[in-house]
Amino acid sequence: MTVESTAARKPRRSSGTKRAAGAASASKSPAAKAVATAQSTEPQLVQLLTPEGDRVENAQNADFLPYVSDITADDLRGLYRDMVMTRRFDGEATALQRQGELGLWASLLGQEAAQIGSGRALRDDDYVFPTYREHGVAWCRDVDPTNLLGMFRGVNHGGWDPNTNNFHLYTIVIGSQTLHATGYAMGVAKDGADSAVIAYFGDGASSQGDVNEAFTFSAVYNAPVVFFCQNNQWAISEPTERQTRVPLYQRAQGFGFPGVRVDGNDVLACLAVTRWALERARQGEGPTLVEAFTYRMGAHTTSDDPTRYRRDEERAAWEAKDPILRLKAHLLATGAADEAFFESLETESEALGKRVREAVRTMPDPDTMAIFENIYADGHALVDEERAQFAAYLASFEEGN
Amino acid sequence: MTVESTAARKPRRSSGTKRAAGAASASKSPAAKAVATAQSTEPQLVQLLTPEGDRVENAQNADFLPYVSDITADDLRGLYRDMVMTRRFDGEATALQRQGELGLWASLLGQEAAQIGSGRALRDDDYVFPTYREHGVAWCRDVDPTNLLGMFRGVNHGGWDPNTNNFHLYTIVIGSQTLHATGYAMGVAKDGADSAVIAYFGDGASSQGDVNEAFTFSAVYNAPVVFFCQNNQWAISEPTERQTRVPLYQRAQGFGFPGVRVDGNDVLACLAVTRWALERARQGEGPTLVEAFTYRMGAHTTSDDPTRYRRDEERAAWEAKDPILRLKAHLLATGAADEAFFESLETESEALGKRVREAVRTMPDPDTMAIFENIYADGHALVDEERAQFAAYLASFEEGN
Amino acid sequence: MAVEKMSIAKALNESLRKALETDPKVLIMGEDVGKLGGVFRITDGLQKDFGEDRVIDTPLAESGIVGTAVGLALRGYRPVVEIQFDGFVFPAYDQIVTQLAKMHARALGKVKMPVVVRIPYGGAIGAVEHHSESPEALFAHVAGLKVVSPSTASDAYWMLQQAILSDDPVIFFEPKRRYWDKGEVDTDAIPTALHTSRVVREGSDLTLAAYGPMVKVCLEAAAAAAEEGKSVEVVDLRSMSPVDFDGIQASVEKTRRLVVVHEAPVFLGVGSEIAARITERCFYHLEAPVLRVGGYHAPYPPARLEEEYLPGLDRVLDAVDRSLAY
Amino acid sequence: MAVEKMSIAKALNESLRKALETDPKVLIMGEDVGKLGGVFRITDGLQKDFGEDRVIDTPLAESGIVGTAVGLALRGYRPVVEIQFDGFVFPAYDQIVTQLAKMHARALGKVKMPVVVRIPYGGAIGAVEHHSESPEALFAHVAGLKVVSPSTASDAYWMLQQAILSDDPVIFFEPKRRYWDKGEVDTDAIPTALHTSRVVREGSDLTLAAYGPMVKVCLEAAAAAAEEGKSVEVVDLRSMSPVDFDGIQASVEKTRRLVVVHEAPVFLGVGSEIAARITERCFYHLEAPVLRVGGYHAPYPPARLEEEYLPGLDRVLDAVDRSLAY
Ligand SMILES: Cc1ncc(C[n+]2csc(CCOP(=O)(O)OP(=O)(O)O)c2C)c(N)n1
Ligand SMILES: Cc1ncc(C[n+]2csc(CCOP(=O)(O)OP(=O)(O)O)c2C)c(N)n1
Ligand SMILES: [Mg+2]
Ligand SMILES: [Mg+2]
Repeated sequence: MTVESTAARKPRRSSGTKRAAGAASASKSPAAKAVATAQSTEPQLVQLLTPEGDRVENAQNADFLPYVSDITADDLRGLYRDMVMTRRFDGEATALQRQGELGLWASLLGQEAAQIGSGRALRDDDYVFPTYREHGVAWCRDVDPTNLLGMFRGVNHGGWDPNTNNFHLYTIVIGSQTLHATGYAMGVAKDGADSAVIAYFGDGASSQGDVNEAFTFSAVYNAPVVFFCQNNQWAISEPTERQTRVPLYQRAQGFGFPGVRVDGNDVLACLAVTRWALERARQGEGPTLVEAFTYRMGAHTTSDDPTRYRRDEERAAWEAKDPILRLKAHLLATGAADEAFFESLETESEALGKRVREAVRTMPDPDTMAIFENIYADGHALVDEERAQFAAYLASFEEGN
Repeated sequence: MTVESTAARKPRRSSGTKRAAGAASASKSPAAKAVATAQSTEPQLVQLLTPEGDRVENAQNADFLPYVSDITADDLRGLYRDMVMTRRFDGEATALQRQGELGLWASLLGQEAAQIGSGRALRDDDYVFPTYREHGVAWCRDVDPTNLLGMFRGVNHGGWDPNTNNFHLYTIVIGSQTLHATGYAMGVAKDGADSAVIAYFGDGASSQGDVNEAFTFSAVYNAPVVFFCQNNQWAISEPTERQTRVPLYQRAQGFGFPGVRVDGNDVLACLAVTRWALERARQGEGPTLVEAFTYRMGAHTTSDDPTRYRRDEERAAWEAKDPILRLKAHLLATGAADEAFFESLETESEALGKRVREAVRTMPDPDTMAIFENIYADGHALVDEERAQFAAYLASFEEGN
Repeated sequence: MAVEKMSIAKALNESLRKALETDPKVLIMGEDVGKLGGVFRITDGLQKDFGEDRVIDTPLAESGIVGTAVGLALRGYRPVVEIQFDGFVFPAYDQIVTQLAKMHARALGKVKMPVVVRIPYGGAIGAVEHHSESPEALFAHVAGLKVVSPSTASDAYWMLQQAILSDDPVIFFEPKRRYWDKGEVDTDAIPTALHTSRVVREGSDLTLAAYGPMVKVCLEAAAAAAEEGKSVEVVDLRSMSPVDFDGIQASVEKTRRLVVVHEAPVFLGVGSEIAARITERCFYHLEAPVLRVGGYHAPYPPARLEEEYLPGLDRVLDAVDRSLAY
Repeated sequence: MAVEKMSIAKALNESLRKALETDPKVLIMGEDVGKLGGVFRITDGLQKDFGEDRVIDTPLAESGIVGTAVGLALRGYRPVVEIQFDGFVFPAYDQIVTQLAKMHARALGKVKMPVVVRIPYGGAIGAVEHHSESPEALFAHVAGLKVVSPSTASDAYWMLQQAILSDDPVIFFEPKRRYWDKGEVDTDAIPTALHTSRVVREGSDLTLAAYGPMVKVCLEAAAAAAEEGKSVEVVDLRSMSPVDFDGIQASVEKTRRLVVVHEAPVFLGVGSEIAARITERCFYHLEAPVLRVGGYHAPYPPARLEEEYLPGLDRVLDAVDRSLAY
């Protein structure tokens, strides 16, 4: 377990000369003493597969191993397939944006293990509150990938019924969904159900008041919710140091529930840790924070230009930890998969790409009058009036006015 | 030091039968194990004076003792006087509310040590951001007590120039001022000054997004700010368990800075701990959270009726820890003060009461036209128009229309 | 019960009680709504009778209250949220505007948001800052929300029933200075539709339109005007989103003059929309421009100035005179 | 520099640069304003030239950004805050409305709040939800704030200069769809007062009043109307709080007809106040009711519908025709 005491690291930015000078005498104060002891402890990741694909057992992961003891070679191939299909879909969407078929795309490239590992830990009756980047989780929930594209194409703000797959709509306002997840989980508890709820959010989101209020509410009501933070090191152009000066998983302690940092590029570890956290929720132990330490391999979205703010070498270093290559190496080394498997996956993912491409290109534009639909469940006089006026206005053109 | 690792206590409220049953098997999960070890640790207060007035030295307070090693008998009498005068003023204000001279009063009864101890730790160039209850801190800042009454009488929203005594206006919207304090502290750091900033807030306020955002900003920018939380056990009718399931001072750890719980009814301990936290700020070590564990002896405000939600016995138990009686016992036991001192204080505090009473009764109502003043520093056409219209409207009566 | 005389506060309390009894999915949430019964005692006794699971004291965080209410609504609950005072709704404004108001549309109708946000609003109670504001326009401007305010005990009871039954989010503004005003409540009646205005006094020379706390002031003004021989009609709007423009129009087509009264600042207050739209609808009927009486473009003043700041009898009559002078 | 042709985006960038150069107390704060230069590159190059102490990448928390800006202002700084998109200002709404707007009044004038909140606003850029809204009415209703929006590069440069120099909080709405429109900027000119409207096209039959992104649409409409023999005057309001009613009145007294155009929803939009007040001021001059063209009472729709949702040439001309038909 990597639940630790305060580890206040040196601030990145020293402010003003007097202050910097003063810092030298810091060791005089009791806090400095207390902090100093923690300072050396760099947080350890829970990892079950090394970047080279080897299984590891150690003090950090021992507690979590039982949570994947049932995983068969078949399951591993399934996780691999999920990641490959997700990446293929994601790549297709990026391409479609370049071709002008989508207005925007937020790629999950590099975060497949975090999403598939956590997504596959869920039961059908669990409920998911995603951000705008959880395409891999959507895949695990059987949301048709083409449905995800509607909002990025601009035909809707969310194209699926959240209750069909217990997968809420993508939320764009950073952090809002963590409170929805907490409320939903409070409802689950009221119902006496043993389902769990999972809320996804990013390292940047951790700064929002809403996310911290979600921590408070879930702790106070002991709500069955897992906060799954994908720390992909960046919030658009801002590195995680702009959001926190200690590892994010430690935030949970101060709210009275455990936090754990997992290797977000290790699908098996993500599966194990999320299963553990979900079980805690089911057993009435309340919320858990999981920080999946991963990397946004691409741009923030297709509108972004990361060359302005980050170095190529950083990306290169993370390439060596690729979640898909890592599992592939493991599958090959253990003989759990053969070439035929990888080849069939190639074909299958190509077919997915083709299907998505075609679906997008034939996706109809919404009807103009949809502007006035679904604003209120019970109707609203002003909407009725404006709808009628607008229809008359449109008709005035058709009449050749 | 009471900076500790996670100590998730049993949730107060078990939700649903299934859940409660599940909790029995909790010890199977690794988190439960990790949490269990911490569970027994009840947080210790930093205390220098026992409720009986005896000085204590122990592991918890050893680090803080140097911060009051300079305190003379004269200083102790000064602290005592501050508390007595503050309580007298506060009692007078409560009485004035009952007599209809004030619309409302928020009494600090019971919190004198927290406020005087922290207030007297400040330097003149430090800056204070209070809530609506910091009458004792205002006293330390030499804000004329009668000035505090203006907003409660309804003649203004804040009757003093914040920059005269480096004491900001009272803030009513819970938690807002913690961000102002953080911003101010960022400015202090930019100026290269070695002043510090202190932000007061309550246990209830700890739940607000703003307060947690203040923790994030101050940590990220390493701002010289002390967050001084008076945990008086209640937020109107809600006990602290409605805000957190672990001791509040632990919140700080997750944001990467130290938190400490101090006996909020021990003026000496509050002085020592605040001095320490301020020194940290001055030396460029960034923010600190101080939780002063105290008790709201009275109602939330004069509008409140605590008999609806709390037991008399609770109040009675806290009476034994009275901050003023404790220091009086110490002064008497050590011979640091004699009867003459206490008698002269009686006279002095009576005079204060009288002065305040008279000041309130002669406090003029604001001029009606003040409605239109100070809305904009640079003026605003609409305000000018409305001011003129209103003046004409008033004049129409005078002309006998 | 059938017909009983009670205060607005009591009517609201009874209405909440009824809702809790009728539908197990109804929840009450807010700061101090439990043992204390809320600072205005609107939820008095409800936690005792329905338990902590249904009447929930929340942490002190308005965004969290509304945000978790959204989540509870997604799970099938019908939360009735209390915001302690008007000035403290703003920390929740983001959740209200970007989530609560838009979720139904975002989901193309596939989820509903039956959440009521109760807000005691308005001044004249001698309070400190942030406790006397009228922010209704800031909600009425936002599509996806419905905004209402009762002015009588009967409306308090019934409109709250209707708001809770509505599948849309309703911002329910309670005229706090009128909490202790009494009126008859018939709990067996068939209530007026939630978003319909009501003529509360008939007249022929001019229409006064108001809602919430100002209805009483307008009725008093109409009575005073009557003594001077002016026949003033008073319309209680009851709903600020949607506004019952048909109802106002019908009255104005008769009286040809309209004055809108609210505590909220005039500039971009609800009266501005009514003036604009009624002028459009009744351009050839109006003998005078629509006049507005309301708060000034100023922060709500300290209590000792609120009597001057708030629209009262004299200011309403002044506007009546000005309108009739056209 | 003196006179140079540049985009609105560049003019804003130059204006910020000038402010940073002139006054060491000016700070830039916001998400991604540093190395990235903001998602619209308005702060491009400023951190490089003025350092991380003056151009500050903040944590992702809008309330925190505005709340710390308030504190910095109390310390004597002049923060210029960037909100990344219109839809993301709401988490900061509480700090803006209850603190930033009211601090000067609360302190009886003893402190000042020279804070500028820059918000790229409006639609027509094909964006996803929350990136195309026009929430200006929600700020203009609030006393203590000033609200402005430029429509040209020259105004972008000068109005931002003036906003930064102002001792009051200014909500500075930038018409994001016009960021790349170019115009001449004379950095030695004597600028128009910040809250004054400007006649940008003279006409005699009808007045079109607009601000920000809609000024261009109105100019195009006026040109189209001219081809049909209708002489349309266009007034660029520039300021929504205060509104230059004198300027509009002068135009309307001449043309006797007014149409107000904005992207924001019509219901309780800035146009409602203008309609109400101009009708009051010009009751005997108006030949037709003030008409309004704007967004509908609906959440901003998905991008594929925004062309229909937004006021365009045809809808403006339709309103012109309807007004002239009276
Ligand atoms: C309240 C709010 N502010 C700003 C934005 C603009 N924005 C969109 S994504 C983003 C960065 C999010 O970073 P992080 O939480 O780390 O998630 P990631 O994109 O890395 O997955 C920002 C600032 C927003 N969507 N909502
Ligand atoms: C944002 C906001 N919500 C609600 C209130 C109403 N209110 C005033 S004081 C208070 C309780 C505050 O409790 P705490 O922070 O513990 O401070 P204390 O009053 O105990 O000193 C509440 C809910 C408020 N002032 N601001
Ligand atoms: Mg990120
Ligand atoms: Mg308290």
